[in-house]
Amino acid sequence: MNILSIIIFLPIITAVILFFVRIHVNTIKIIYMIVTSIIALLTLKLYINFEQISSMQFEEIHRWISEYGINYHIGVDGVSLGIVMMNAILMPLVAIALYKQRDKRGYWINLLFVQGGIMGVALSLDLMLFYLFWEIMLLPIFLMIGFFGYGNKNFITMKFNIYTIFGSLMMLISILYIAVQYKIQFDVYTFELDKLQNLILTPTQSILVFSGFMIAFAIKIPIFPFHTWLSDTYRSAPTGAVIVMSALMAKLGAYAIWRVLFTLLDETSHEVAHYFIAVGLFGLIYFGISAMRQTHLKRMFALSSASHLSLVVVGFFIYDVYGLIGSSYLIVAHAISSAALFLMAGMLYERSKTYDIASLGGIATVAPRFSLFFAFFALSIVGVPMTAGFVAEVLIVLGAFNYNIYIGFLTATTILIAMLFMFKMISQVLYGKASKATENFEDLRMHELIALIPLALLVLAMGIFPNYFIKNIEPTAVSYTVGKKVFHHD
Amino acid sequence: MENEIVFSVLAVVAVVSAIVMISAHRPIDSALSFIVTLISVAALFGLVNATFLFVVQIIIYAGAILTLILFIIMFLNIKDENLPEEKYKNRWLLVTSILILPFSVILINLILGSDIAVNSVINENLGTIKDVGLTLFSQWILPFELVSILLLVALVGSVTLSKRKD
Amino acid sequence: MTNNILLNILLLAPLTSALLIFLLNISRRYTKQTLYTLLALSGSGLSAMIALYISYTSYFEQKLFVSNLFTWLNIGDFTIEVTLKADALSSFMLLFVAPVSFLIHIYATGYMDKDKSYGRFFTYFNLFIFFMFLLVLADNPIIMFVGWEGVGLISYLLIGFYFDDIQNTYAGNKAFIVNRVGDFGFLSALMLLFVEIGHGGFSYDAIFFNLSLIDTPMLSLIALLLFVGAMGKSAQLPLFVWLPDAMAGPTPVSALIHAATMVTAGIYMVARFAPLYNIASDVSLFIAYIGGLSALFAAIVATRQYDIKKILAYSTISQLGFMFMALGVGAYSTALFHMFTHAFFKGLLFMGAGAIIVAFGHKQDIRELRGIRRSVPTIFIMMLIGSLTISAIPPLSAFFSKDAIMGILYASDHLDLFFIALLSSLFTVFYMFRMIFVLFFSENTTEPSKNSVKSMNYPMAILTLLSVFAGMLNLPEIFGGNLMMSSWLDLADKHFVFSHANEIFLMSVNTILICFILYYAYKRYAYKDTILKESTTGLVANKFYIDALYQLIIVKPLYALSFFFDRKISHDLIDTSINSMALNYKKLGKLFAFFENGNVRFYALYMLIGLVLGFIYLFLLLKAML
Amino acid sequence: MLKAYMILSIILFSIGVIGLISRRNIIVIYMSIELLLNAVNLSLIAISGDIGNASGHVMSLMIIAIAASEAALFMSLFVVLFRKKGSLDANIFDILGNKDD
Repeated sequence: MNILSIIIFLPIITAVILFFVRIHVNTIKIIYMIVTSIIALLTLKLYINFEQISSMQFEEIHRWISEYGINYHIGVDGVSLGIVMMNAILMPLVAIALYKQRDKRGYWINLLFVQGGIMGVALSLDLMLFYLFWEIMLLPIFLMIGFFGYGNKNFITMKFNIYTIFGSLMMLISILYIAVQYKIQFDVYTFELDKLQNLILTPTQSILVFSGFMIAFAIKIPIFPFHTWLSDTYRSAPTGAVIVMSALMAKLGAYAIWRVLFTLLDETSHEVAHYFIAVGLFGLIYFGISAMRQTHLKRMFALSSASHLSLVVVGFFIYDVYGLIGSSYLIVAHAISSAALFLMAGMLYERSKTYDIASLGGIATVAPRFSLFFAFFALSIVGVPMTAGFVAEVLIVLGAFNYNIYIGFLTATTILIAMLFMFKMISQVLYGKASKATENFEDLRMHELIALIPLALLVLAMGIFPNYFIKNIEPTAVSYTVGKKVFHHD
Repeated sequence: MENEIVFSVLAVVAVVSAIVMISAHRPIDSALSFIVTLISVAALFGLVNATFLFVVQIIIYAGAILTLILFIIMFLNIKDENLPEEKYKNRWLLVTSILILPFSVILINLILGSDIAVNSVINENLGTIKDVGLTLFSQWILPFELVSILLLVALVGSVTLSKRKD
Repeated sequence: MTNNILLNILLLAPLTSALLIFLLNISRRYTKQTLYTLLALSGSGLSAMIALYISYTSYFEQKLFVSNLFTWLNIGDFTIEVTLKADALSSFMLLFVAPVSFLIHIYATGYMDKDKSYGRFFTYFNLFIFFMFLLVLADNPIIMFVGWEGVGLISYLLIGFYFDDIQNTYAGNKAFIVNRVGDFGFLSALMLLFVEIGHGGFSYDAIFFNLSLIDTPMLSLIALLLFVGAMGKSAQLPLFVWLPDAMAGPTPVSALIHAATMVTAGIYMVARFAPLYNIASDVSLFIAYIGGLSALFAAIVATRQYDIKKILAYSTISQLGFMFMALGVGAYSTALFHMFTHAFFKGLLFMGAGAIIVAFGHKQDIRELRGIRRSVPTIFIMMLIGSLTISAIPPLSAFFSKDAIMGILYASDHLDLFFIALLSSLFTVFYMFRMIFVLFFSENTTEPSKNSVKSMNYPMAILTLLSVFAGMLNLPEIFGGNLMMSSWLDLADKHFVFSHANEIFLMSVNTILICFILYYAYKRYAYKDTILKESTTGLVANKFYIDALYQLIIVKPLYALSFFFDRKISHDLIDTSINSMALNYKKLGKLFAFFENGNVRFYALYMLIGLVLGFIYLFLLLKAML
Repeated sequence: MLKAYMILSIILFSIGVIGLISRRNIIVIYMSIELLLNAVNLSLIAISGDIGNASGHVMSLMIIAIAASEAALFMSLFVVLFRKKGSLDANIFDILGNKDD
């Protein structure tokens, strides 16, 4: 069996079995750790065996519903590799950090399940399969917020789900539409991405198909104006779900732009690119400024994530090799940093029982290690040098200047945006006099350190030796830009 | 000819009493007028030589079922305040009648326009107890047995239902 | 080969000691302060020695040190190598950065003595040196930018070092944010530069080689944006606001980062890009004027400051303004020379201030520290020498450096700049001696709470010597020198014809004026309590309301905008409309729920309606068929 | 004659439907159902007589049997429901519907 299939289905199958077997939650945690560690090791093997070429690797194809040309087709290339790695690395670490806090079986089963779903989305090369995993990955999040969330969780989880399912529906319509068009033109059904590339669509058709896909991705990312589910959902969701959503699922939305839209609708993507660059830049600034007045820590992080993901969108639609690589790099970099930050926000809540920024403070005095990591990850979001975010931002800005000088200047504001809120937040949370909520703040425990240190080291390594990581993305990015018509707007 | 006169009278009685049945406020009135309908229908059975059915209709329907209804009505001791208010009864009746009108009109229209009942077979034995019995126990033996099971089930069911829970 | 290793050790020694101190500190194990001291001093001491050796060999043997570490990025044309290169300019920077850092390290061991955050302080301090070396030694602007941002980051951490008071951290935030505004310009400039000529490589040599390929407007834009970066880092108008607030950090920080090294990075950067600025002469002129305005502005503001460190901070802005004036007219090595001397005397002044602050229980207001000459005589002498130096009294070092700047301004036909410089120079004398006279020449009001620490005095003594004699390095011809430094640096200086007679005339006029102002300051402040009577209202005392203005036109609108975006647009406009869409669906559902009321006879009614409709349809169909 | 019977059957059936839908009294509703059965019986017997086959009679017989069992169940249901709710209103037996709001 192919390594990729194991990566996808081991967690899903384990989750399903665990669901039906009545065993103690501690056993479930152990099984969770074993399974995620196996996945992490397998992806490590994948990473080592990965060749620096642009084509798909570790491909696996089986007929599935051959009557309609639906295949089980998976493979990995430079773009998906990053997400797969992130998923594999984050899941066990999250468990290490959270294992004492969560004693519900469903929590862990859902996390396992969602891991498989995310792997599936990242690896599928068949649109039907892609859609299937896209939906599979939603379900556990829905359940997690509903069961383990905070606040007005029923309303919020319904809102989130209706939002995303609406998007998925639009995507399904587009998928079916192009499949039918393909049948009309080539007299056979197929959902294979590489075959559907040959489809010839009129401009109107391609715009419609494009919008269908884009709505789904835009909601997931989210880009302006599809963002209103975001801050509430992140606020109510339990830590594990937030990490999955912000660090992985939102990134999948951006990844799907590349995987689906740039593959299928290359020309249309080019034609509409400037709209999305505009929307992305607007979002970058808009979310950053919105975050300034937030008093709820997780809402602030949510908007910060949205701001950075808008930057990712800009980088993608700039559509040159720097932009693509920069955005893919930012996806990974931001995944680590935001996962760590949300994890630490969860720890903060567990200790101080509040997310209110104003009522925190003085943590640096009582919990220096916590403050160190918190400040480190917050600064890595801001993109200080020697962290991964810096590399990514430099590349995206470079791509933007390559595209158009004005776009370049607007994109370069990214180095200003995150500071607007991050520094004040750091001051208010970590510094000053200890407040009532934080005076008995416990410093990081050993297992939390074990979870955070690898992330911090990874951020540093990606910031100091980016070339080693980027080498894997580059051939794919180059294959998407070189030899294709590149529009320059001056 | 006299058959037709009798038919007309019976038909009018049946329809009128049926209308009274559905429009009467108190169930006792409905039940009494329904007996009239049933008896007229029984008579209509007799008019087409369905003598056995005539008897059965009188005995079972008018005799047993309606008596049961009347018995229940009295047993329950239903007072006026127990009855539903039915403020809009007439309006409902009117609206439903208008709604059902196309249905009836179309069916009647179809029947009038069709060519049924041209070769009526005159069979003197038809409808006698012997004839019905023979048909029942030759062609319809399985449904007959099923009906008996159904009756058994109904018996058990009604006993179970009306048993007081202690 | 050995040379490479030397460079690597130079860079990595502070990093290693920072890491070790960090690990010791974070492990929460009890560590003796001596161990920290040892580690910190060995890191910076080692690099200081190597730096001296490198400058020595670079000066006498014109040796070039290059060390190629690894490839940072390689995408298409975009190849960034992490290469350390100690050419003349870098060696010159090392010449004062490393030793001054080392001296201030020694000083800091005294200043921070018994502080509970001793280890943290030296982690940051060593890390700062690492980033500063990276900035100076980088062979391409991207890596320089890494160092550039890195020093900014450490500066942020050190300004907010005493984080118990949240205001200190706000000062740090301000510093970092304002610096980042500058970095925005810097980064944009680099990206533009890359877009224009990046395909030819991105090391300094390659950039300067291909410079002619860029058309002039773009070149000017790039030059301007680069200067925006310098503006932020070197605290020039209008991005100077962070520097006075940055004095919230411990005094060694102010001495090292906000006087001697980091703030001069802007000067270094402009000098590094000298070939570019030589072409973009309009931008150069702009730089000169910004420098002049900053010099004058800061000098004026400093005359009404009371915090001993803030006076020095404004003085730093002012001196940096001088350097930018020189850079602007194309006299790069002159500017660098002033930077060189400035590092010593400003470091000295800050150390003196720090010593006073420590001695008098963390008082910083000169109104509370009057007449302390007898309590701290050694500090008095050193501070006096420092002040005399900054006032450019011959033959102290700043006399040579500052006078060179004045001379060049005079010779460059920008008489307006010259007068600005002259005026600011006189103001400098005034505010410096206002401080000196108030501090040392009045009746005593306070007693020291702590005796001065030896480890603080020795570095100060060394710096005193250096600020007295550093001028020898670039002695002009009229004093029998041969501008050794300028010829060593070999930058693309513009040369101005300037007769010796004029030069001597200028020097004497300057010196006479300075003495006059000195006398005036003595009359006004010595043994008088004029300082207490100065009004705290008015334009100057309120720093021309610039902070308030920024608050009004940038911070407040941003928060208003944030409110508008978050509440009005996101919440009221988008979210409400989406929620109301959902609510309307709910209402529609209620409408249908009325039909679906669980009442069987209603269901019969619907069946009937369906039946009737079906009948009508069938009937019509039948009719149509017949 | 057959047509007349059929028409009468239709009219009675319609009246039964009207009663079934319009009335809220469950006893009347029950009787309306019986009326429906009777209307059907009528047409069955009429057709049976017309074609000279006794099957129609047998069917009617069975319908009557079913009506009888139905009557037995209905009566016990009346008793139970009346005891529980104290009313004969068909509208209060609506737990099929959505009542959570």
